[in-house]
Amino acid sequence: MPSFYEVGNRSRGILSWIFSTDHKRIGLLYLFSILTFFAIGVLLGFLMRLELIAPGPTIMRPQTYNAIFTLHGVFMIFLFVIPGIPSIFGNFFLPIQIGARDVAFPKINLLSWWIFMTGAFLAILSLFTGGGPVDTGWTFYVPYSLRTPVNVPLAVFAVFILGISSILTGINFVTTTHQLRAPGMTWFRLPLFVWAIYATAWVQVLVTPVVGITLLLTLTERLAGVGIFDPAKGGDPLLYQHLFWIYSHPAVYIMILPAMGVISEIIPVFARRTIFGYKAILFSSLAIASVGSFVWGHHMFVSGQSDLASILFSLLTFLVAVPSGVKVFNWVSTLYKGSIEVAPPLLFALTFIFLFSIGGLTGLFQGALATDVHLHDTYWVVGHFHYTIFGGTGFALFGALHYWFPKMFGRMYHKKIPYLAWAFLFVGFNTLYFPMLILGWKGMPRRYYDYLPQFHSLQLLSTIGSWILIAGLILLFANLVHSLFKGEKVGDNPWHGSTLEWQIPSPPPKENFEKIPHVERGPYEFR
Amino acid sequence: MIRGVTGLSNEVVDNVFLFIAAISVFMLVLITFLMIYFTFRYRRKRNPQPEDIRGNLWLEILWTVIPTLLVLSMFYYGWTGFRSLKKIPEGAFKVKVAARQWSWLFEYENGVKTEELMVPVGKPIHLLLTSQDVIHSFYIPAFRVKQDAVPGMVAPLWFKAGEVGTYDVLCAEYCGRQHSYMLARVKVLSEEEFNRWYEGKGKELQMERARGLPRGPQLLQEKGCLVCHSLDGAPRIGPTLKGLFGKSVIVLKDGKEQKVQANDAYLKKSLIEPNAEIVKGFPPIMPSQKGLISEEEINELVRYMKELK
Amino acid sequence: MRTYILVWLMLVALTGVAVSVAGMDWGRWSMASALVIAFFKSGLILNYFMHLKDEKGSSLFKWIIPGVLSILILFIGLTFLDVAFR
Amino acid sequence: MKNPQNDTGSKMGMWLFLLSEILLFGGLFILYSVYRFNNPQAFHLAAEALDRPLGTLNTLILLTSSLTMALSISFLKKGGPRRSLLFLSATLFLGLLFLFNKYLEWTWKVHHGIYPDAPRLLEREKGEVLFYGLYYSMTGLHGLHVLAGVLLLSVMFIFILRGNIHRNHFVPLENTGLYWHLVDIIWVFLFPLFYLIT
Ligand code: HEA
Ligand code: HEA
Ligand code: HEC
Ligand code: CUA
Ligand SMILES: [Cu+2]
Repeated sequence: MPSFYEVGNRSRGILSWIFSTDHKRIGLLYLFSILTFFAIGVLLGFLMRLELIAPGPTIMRPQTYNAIFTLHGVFMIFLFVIPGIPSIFGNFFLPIQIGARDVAFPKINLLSWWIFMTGAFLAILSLFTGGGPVDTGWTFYVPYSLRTPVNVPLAVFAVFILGISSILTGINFVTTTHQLRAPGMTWFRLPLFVWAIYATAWVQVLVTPVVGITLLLTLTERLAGVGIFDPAKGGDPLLYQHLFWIYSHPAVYIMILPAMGVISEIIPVFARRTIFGYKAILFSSLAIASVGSFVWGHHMFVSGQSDLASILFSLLTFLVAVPSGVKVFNWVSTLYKGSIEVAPPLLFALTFIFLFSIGGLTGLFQGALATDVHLHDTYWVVGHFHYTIFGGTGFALFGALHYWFPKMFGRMYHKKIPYLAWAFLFVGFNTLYFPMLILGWKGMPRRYYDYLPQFHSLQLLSTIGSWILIAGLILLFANLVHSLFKGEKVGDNPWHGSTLEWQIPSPPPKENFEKIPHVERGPYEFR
Repeated sequence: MIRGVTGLSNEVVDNVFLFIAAISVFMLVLITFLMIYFTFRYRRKRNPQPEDIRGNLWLEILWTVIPTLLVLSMFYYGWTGFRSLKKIPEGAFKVKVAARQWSWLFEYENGVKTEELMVPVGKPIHLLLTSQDVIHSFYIPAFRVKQDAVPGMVAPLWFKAGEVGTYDVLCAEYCGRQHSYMLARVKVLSEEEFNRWYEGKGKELQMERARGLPRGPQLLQEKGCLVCHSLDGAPRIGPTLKGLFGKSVIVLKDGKEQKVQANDAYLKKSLIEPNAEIVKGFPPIMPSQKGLISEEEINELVRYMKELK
Repeated sequence: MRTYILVWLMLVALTGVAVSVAGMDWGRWSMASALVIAFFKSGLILNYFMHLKDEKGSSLFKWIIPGVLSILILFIGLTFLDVAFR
Repeated sequence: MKNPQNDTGSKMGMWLFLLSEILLFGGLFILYSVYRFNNPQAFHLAAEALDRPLGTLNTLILLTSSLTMALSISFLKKGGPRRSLLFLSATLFLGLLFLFNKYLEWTWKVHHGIYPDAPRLLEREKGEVLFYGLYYSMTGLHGLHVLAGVLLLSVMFIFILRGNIHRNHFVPLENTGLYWHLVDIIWVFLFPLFYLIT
């Protein structure tokens, strides 16, 4: 059967892509657009590191630096990690893994890509219009965001638009999972990746609107001076923070849950055995998604919120850490008595476990009330979230790319290079981010253009780490891009996976399945 | 746990930190070790036939319950530490702290105002934090204390310095261009030294008051003008104030360029409504002094600015 | 058809009740009564006009409204834990 | 196999969308409850100044429009596109009437110098500024939703007229109905919050 590359729709060339309603084509559209934004984000991160290489002004002025970390945050969060795994791999593989021909609303799926691109376009436009690039940090805290002369209105509007795209994607995935499962695909036979995307989709649908309204109010505040968040008019700036984090804390679980889903796919395949504790992993996803929506106040321990609220939020924060632990323990146990081949996807999955554990455990220090008073808004937090987001979601993305690459493109990459790239990435990553934890503990605040001399050596080390890391990144992507064209053709199931996507040709045909399969066994039964 | 025996915030926080660190390091080492060990022990070459184990209820319970207990203990210590960070001892020495873009101003009960926080050693200090514009955060890393200063709120913070010395104060909440330069210091003095300083300053102040208004240079300092304006002719974040009076300034009013004469009215307006007319080449970021400055103070400032030739 | 009109009549009547209660100045009960009436009205609209009552396609429909309400209540409750005890 | 475009599926999608709408307004409800709690007196004063009869009238208008909407759907299902169209136009008309009343109400307020950032408003107590900030944001956002609803209804009107939507393919109209009813429900809460509780 011809693959979905050959069979498009009525249009031709690029049009057959950007107007395609095929979930696989849309997945690839997301892949390339998101990777482009990611490249911009990385570049900005690199520039920040250069500025911080020594105290005092080095390559830019304070205002530029402030704009750069804001953009870095906005691009990485809203254009890279939040849409990342769900929009790329969720789109591509969720329908296949449940045995469907497409998502429930293919047209809305395409629409949501267009909305995503519109949001991205507006975000970029905001750099060149109005008062220039935003300098508020990705959190847009009031009242600073109401006072600064830069183009906050367009930027928050852009993020609002991106939110709509995210909601639509979520609606699509929830409905798809409910309605389009193949016969015999019971809830407990769903691959864990599907469960993770499903849980994430609920979070997307339910909390994104809250940040939507927050940003809209910030916009009207700027344009019309409504006064709801403006302390000069009686508004309470802490309420902005509440509303912002009601979304943005769950958003970190939007980033990590799909990543955890990827890990739950990769480990059993390369250990050749059923996953340990399927239900435990599944329910822990649901627990993280639900309880995780009620811990937002841990970003506000020193903001002046009531002590009572801080105490309760701290308690809830600690409780959501437990299901993450459950996942980690189950993954490690899946290795027990397996038959393990450390292929590149597994290497990244294991690295995920290590780096995410550091990220998560550093989160515990912030969840504890006494320590967060000291650590809040320092480089400790910066270290924490790079370990979780990048060490977690980022490495899971690497894993997913290497795992599903042969299925998506029908070719295999060069198998040795990823190990070399990994070595650079691993060393670079830890050299870049571990010093940040120490810096934070020593009291270096974040969002600092300049710093006191006692922080110099660690900042320098961190900058050196960023160079190593980027070398690894280039190697990794060069290999993948090269293999896109020159890679060896592979069969349908190079890893001997047992989920449905491995039972169809690589790359999949347009409608995925010639005949909708009848599912008779669990997802990870290899024998 | 030894906690807060001496009532020093840094010891309280460090104890909690060490407690969590111990558990975390243990967990990390355990997980990493098992992961690597299994990967080697059951590599495909050595173990070609996997065993199919679907799970184990007891293990699941074990690794739900134990971490739960561990995190609850972390929560508990975090909380008790927090309690002692929050419970302000009675009779603590009060100092008002005003945060503004981009400087701190400390005001003591006898009316003395300083840019560095002077405190006696070993005595609890009770700060009352306010902000005049955006959110800032008062942070003394050495004492492990931090509190946001939010406009429209008065936020408390207390600490006790264990040793004489000088410590950094940093602004930990992003507040704009000069956020990373919004620094100050805490000078911890011995009790006698502090009292000498405190009373001396108090008397000085009374004498000044008796003589009349505070003088211009001091006001500029206190109001935080000098963070953005120089008196020597060099532009900083804002234009220099030297030789400003009587000059003709090019301003943007409602987006249109205009030439205005820097007279009394212009200077006054620049303080109260700084964003009505923006000096060309500068960003409209000067915080309005409306409500923060008295009529007399304005007059004094204007008078002084005329002198700056 | 009949049920629709009956429901509509009830909605109008409830609006009348709400408005007259508001005129009577019940102090702090006026808030509670107005909200109870509003909940009741929306229940009618949801169940009859929006057919939630006889939606059979998936058990999801049964949980949607209670679910979203409890989430909203938790959001409001946790926010009040801050503002009411500050 | 289940058909991707099956009716339960599209209704489920619509309901999920409505959930997100509820939470969009939910954010505003959080703000409202907090500010009311903090400024009971000022909210009391400000609410007294709103036009209760007009609010009540608008409530009745929207409730009635919900009825006509439901009737329009049920007639379409029973095969009567003409009656369906009739009731749909009634719904459209009521929706427009609601917007017109809102317009009147807002212009009166603006006339009295009460609008966001107005000097007259800012002289008042902070609680009142907040009340009117919320009033304008919440009824404004709701008004936008009514407007969107009106547009949707017009599209549906054309579709039925052209026969794209008929007794065997009525889900788009039904989903429009769901949206319209939700907008009504939101008003059912806004009305007491602004006009009744003083
Ligand atoms: C992918 C993103 C991601 C993830 C998954 C997490 C996960 C967690 N985060 Fe993180 N966080 C962020 C991204 C993320 N975070 C970001 C971006 C910010 C900063 C926002 C900003 O201000 O700009 C932030 C900030 C942040 C703060 C606020 C800090 C401050 O500003 O003062 C806090 C405070 O509690 C916190 C806590 C936690 C906790 C407890 C977890 C837990 O869920 C972690 C659970 C995981 C583990 C615990 C490790 C694995 C488990 C084991 C190894 C088992 C053994 C463990 C036990 C003993 C339980 N995070
Ligand atoms: C996804 C999230 C993400 C990622 C990947 C990164 C990547 C990097 N970040 Fe991060 N960063 C943030 C999110 C992220 N950041 C956020 C939210 C903030 C807070 C902003 C704020 O304060 O408002 C921040 C802030 C921040 C600061 C603090 C600024 C300050 O407080 O003053 C610094 C300082 O050095 C920094 C450095 C870097 C560097 C050098 C990189 C990189 O350049 C390192 C190089 C990257 C790589 C080598 C590749 C990573 C690859 C992947 C993640 C997956 C690849 C995906 C596919 C293949 C599909 N970042
Ligand atoms: C946050 C930085 C900042 C602070 C603090 C600040 N200013 Fe300014 N000021 C500016 C900027 C920027 C401008 C130029 C733009 C404008 O006109 O608003 C300016 C303009 C002025 C002008 C007009 C200058 C001219 O060349 O026409 C005067 C007078 C002035 N400031 C006085 C003061 C006084 C007095 C204070 C203290 C009470 C003060 N400023 C505090 C940033 C600041
Ligand atoms: Cu003040 Cu940062
Ligand atoms: Cu969080």
